[in-house]
Amino acid sequence: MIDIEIYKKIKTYQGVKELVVKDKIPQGSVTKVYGPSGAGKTTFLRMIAGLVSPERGRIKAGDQLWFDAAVKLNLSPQERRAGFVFQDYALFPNMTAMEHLRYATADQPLIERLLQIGKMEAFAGHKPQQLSGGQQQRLAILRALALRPKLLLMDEAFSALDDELREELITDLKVILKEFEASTIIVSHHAQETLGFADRSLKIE
Amino acid sequence: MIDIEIYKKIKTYQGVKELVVKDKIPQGSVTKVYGPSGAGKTTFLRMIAGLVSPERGRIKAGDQLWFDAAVKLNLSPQERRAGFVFQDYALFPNMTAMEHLRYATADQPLIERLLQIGKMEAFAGHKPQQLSGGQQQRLAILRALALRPKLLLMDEAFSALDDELREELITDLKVILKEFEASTIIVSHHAQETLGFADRSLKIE
Amino acid sequence: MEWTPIWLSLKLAAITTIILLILSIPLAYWLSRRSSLFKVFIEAILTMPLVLPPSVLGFYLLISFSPNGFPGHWLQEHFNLSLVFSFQGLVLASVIYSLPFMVSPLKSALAHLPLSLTEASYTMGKSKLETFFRVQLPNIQSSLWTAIVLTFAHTLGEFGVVLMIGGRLEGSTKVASIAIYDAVDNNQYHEANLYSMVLFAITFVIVILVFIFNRNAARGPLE
Amino acid sequence: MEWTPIWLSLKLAAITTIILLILSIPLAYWLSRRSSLFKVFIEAILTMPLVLPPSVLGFYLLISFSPNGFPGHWLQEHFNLSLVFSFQGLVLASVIYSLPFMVSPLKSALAHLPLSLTEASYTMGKSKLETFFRVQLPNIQSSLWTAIVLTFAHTLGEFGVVLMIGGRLEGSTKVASIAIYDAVDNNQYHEANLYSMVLFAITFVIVILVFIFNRNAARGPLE
Amino acid sequence: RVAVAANAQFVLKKLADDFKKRTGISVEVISGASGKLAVQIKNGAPYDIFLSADMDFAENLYTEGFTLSKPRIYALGSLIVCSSTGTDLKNWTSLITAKSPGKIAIGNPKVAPYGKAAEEALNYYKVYQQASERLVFAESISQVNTYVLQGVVSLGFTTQSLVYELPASQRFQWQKVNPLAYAPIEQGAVLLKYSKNKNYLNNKKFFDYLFSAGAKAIFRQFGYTIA
Ligand SMILES: Nc1ncnc2c1ncn2[C@@H]1O[C@H](COP(=O)(O)OP(=O)(O)OP(=O)(O)O)[C@@H](O)[C@H]1O
Ligand SMILES: Nc1ncnc2c1ncn2[C@@H]1O[C@H](COP(=O)(O)OP(=O)(O)OP(=O)(O)O)[C@@H](O)[C@H]1O
Ligand SMILES: [Mg+2]
Ligand SMILES: [Mg+2]
Repeated sequence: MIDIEIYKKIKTYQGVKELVVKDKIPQGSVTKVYGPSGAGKTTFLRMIAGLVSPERGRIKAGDQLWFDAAVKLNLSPQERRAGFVFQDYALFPNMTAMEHLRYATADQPLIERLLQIGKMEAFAGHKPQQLSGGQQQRLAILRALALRPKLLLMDEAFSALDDELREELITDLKVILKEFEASTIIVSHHAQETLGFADRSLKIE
Repeated sequence: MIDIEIYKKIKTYQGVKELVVKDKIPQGSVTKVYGPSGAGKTTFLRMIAGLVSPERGRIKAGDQLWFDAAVKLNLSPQERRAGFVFQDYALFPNMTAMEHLRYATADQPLIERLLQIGKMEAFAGHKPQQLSGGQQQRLAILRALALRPKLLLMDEAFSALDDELREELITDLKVILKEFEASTIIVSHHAQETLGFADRSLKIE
Repeated sequence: MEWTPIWLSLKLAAITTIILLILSIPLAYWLSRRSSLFKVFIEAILTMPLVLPPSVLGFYLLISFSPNGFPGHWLQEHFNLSLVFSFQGLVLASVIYSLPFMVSPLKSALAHLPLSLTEASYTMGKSKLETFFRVQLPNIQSSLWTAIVLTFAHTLGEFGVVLMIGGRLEGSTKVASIAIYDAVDNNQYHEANLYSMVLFAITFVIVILVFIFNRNAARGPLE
Repeated sequence: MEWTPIWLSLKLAAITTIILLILSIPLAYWLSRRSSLFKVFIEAILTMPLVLPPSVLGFYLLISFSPNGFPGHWLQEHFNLSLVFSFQGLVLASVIYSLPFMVSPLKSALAHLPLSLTEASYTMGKSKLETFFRVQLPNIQSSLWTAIVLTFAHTLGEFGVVLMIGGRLEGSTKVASIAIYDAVDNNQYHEANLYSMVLFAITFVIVILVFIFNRNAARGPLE
Repeated sequence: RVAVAANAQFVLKKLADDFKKRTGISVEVISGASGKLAVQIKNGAPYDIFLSADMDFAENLYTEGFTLSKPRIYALGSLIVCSSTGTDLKNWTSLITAKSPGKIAIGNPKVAPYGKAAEEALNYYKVYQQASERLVFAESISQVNTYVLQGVVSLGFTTQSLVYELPASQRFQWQKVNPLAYAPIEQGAVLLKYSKNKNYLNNKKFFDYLFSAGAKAIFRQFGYTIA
């Protein structure tokens, strides 16, 4: 279970507004996060991954404390090791798809399996700039999975996939996430996109 | 009307496959392009904009010939001036939202109107890296519109927008596109996304 | 200590840097575009003046531009321009010598820029020129300022080439680096230290200002 | 013509370049991270050796490392290391002199890299070190090679500092640039040309090979 | 404008002052290595008079037609051995044979006349062999001076005129090298063709002044001998 209570000021030209999120995420669940554009969904995921620090609050994953403003505790992203699928993918321009996965894990059978799930076998030797948008997005998902994360954070991770491909992918994802005993938080704009995947939801405004 | 007949080889590790597209796009229409990931949709838009050359075929916009392999004619992207919303936005890191629009046009009233359509007034002074995913995508759309294009090419242009925002945007888009007498080609994965916007469709595989 | 050499040095470095900017920007742009073997060749050639000891480079330049030589004679004849023992000559020599320090970093920075930025600008009907100055160049600002600072500093410190083709004519070719060199040669260590300090202080202030300016410019308005 | 000076020069340039790589990579990394005024200050300091004429820089090094001076005495005493009139001294001087040409371009290139790449690597549990060597450095390859080539060439051509603290000892400090310089001074233009040609040819081949290699490495497998 | 070999620049400044006092004509002194100055003159340097550190460069300019006159010897240089480390130099050859630590600086014999003379002297005393591994070769006589004065070397061979240029506070020991030990260091002066362009009379006047009794006195004062 992940226990979250965070406060973070977001500065914009509109002025400063405070982002407040409180939630308890059950072990193994898939939580859909939604809310208007610019509400702070990406910022929320970044705070959980340890890329941005909240001003106040605490984050506790299982019995491990990740962040607590009161005691100035703040684990690094490396220590949290959350699988993160970035909204802009953040793929490494110097690596082929295969190298991306090898960078994440040494487990070759897992790599083969992931390539198959993502239908990316034929593109293992391609670098990101030689991949189509949808292929890049799938690679970003596979890279995050290759870590065997206990917590998977997905930011608009299906936006470049067509309905058919997405549904097949979700079927496979569910199996593998169960295997990893991972909890998932997924930011999504489309109600339909996470149908049959998310089992709970969280609104951010 | 835009008359398209193009052939282009796409190289991948799978081998070479040929992308063939033939279509006549009526003046003022909105054409939805769909097909599996990696089929060549982005490549298709890039060929129309003049960023990539087909191997054979011709593209004729109105009575102006844009591309003809037979007579080795190939207008530059500048001469075609198609509004292009890139799948990865391709925003300029050095410019604020306002500067993006000013780069496209000197027409200040149009800029104000576009900022309003995109609900981006409050972010006019932000640079791309200070914008959320959805804000970046809206800016990319506004920048393309600011050119008053006769042809608008949109690559997954609504993927980071939530349903409500997208529908409002589409309503405004229809008005402004009619005003510009523009034809639109939009690549989209989600049937729902272009509902009420596209009036014809084209499949690429 | 006299101020003329210091002033001459700063003038030389500033003029050289400006000329190099004007030359290097198009050159770096051209080199950064799809590289052919021919361009690789040109790039290697540009690096070559560095390999020679400066005074030897100066020697070859002296021979080429001396009134005895053809190019020197021709320039003298038609433009009344002498490139040896004149300030213009120093500028030319410094430009040749510092060229790679300006061109190479700019070229690398341009090559690292994502292609989609220029493509976006082209579809907006912007010429290559406008795209270059309003999209590409502003996005490699930090590399640009670094190149400017290195070139400026390098030109200030140059003395081998300058000594050879400039001589040490008061007020036109006796720059600060030569004055310092002479002072050391004459055991006037106090004077050498003084010159060095002044040159250091002025350059330090310039460099710090450029870096701070660069740092602020790179930042967004909300940071 | 003798081959020893040429060989010495290549050795000096290679060793200097390698030491500079080892020094500059962490330094450039540190400077490229969120810049404080302190870092701006350090960066400006690094640029300063360029401003002095090389022979004057050599003079200051000479004073510091002369057996009378404290550092020189100490090194001599404890490590039996003399930095004047020795190959080691040339290496030290070249390292100081060429440092900015290595550090600055690397720093700019690192600063231009998108932050999200490192962030992605950190979330994957990769240390800063591993991220640097497997993500950041490979993505600024072109700048890295450019910096290497410039440093190498610049060290080959250096003679002012070397002349001051080297002392022209056959086989240890009489490098090619000094040999060429002496030949010119001695009216042996033929010999000077010969040396220049050989140095040119060797460097040209090295530079071309590096550039071609760099060009191929930057390309994807499908291009 | 007078281009002068680095070793004689100090004395030349004195001469210029004296000349100005006598005639009111001012002289611009440009110093450098003789070889470099000669190359510059051949390639159009705007110098009127050239005072070389030896005869060769002056002769060479004369044979190639850059001068108005045959070179004339304006002074003979004297070689000294010197140090700033406090050693007694009375018996300097034994310092070399004793293989004490520390380097010995001489000018590069290939280009610097005083370097050549130093080499000759070492051979004359048959200590070159022992000295050779301690020798460092300086670019010019000024660099030898720098090495000596900064104490980087324990011995150096240089021009006697250095003695008269130093401030009193400088710690310095020196000893004349027997003039028989090396070929005389003849220093030649030429009036250059360029001098015809402007103020020829003044140029000529200064050139003649160099060989006058007054100038000779000043040369002597700075440790030169006059033939
Ligand atoms: N620079 C390149 N080098 C090699 N192959 C490329 C390159 N760019 C694209 N491809 C390949 O061309 C094919 C078509 O790519 P394109 O981007 O047009 O697909 P798409 O239909 O837009 O897909 P998506 O819906 O995933 O964005 C893909 O298989 C891709 O791997
Ligand atoms: N570096 C930054 N500097 C200033 N403001 C920023 C920065 N990054 C984000 N913001 C602002 O913070 C707010 C929240 O951004 P965030 O990316 O979390 O939104 P989001 O909910 O993910 O939106 P979207 O659905 O559009 O991706 C936005 O209004 C954005 O303008
Ligand atoms: Mg977001
Ligand atoms: Mg696409």
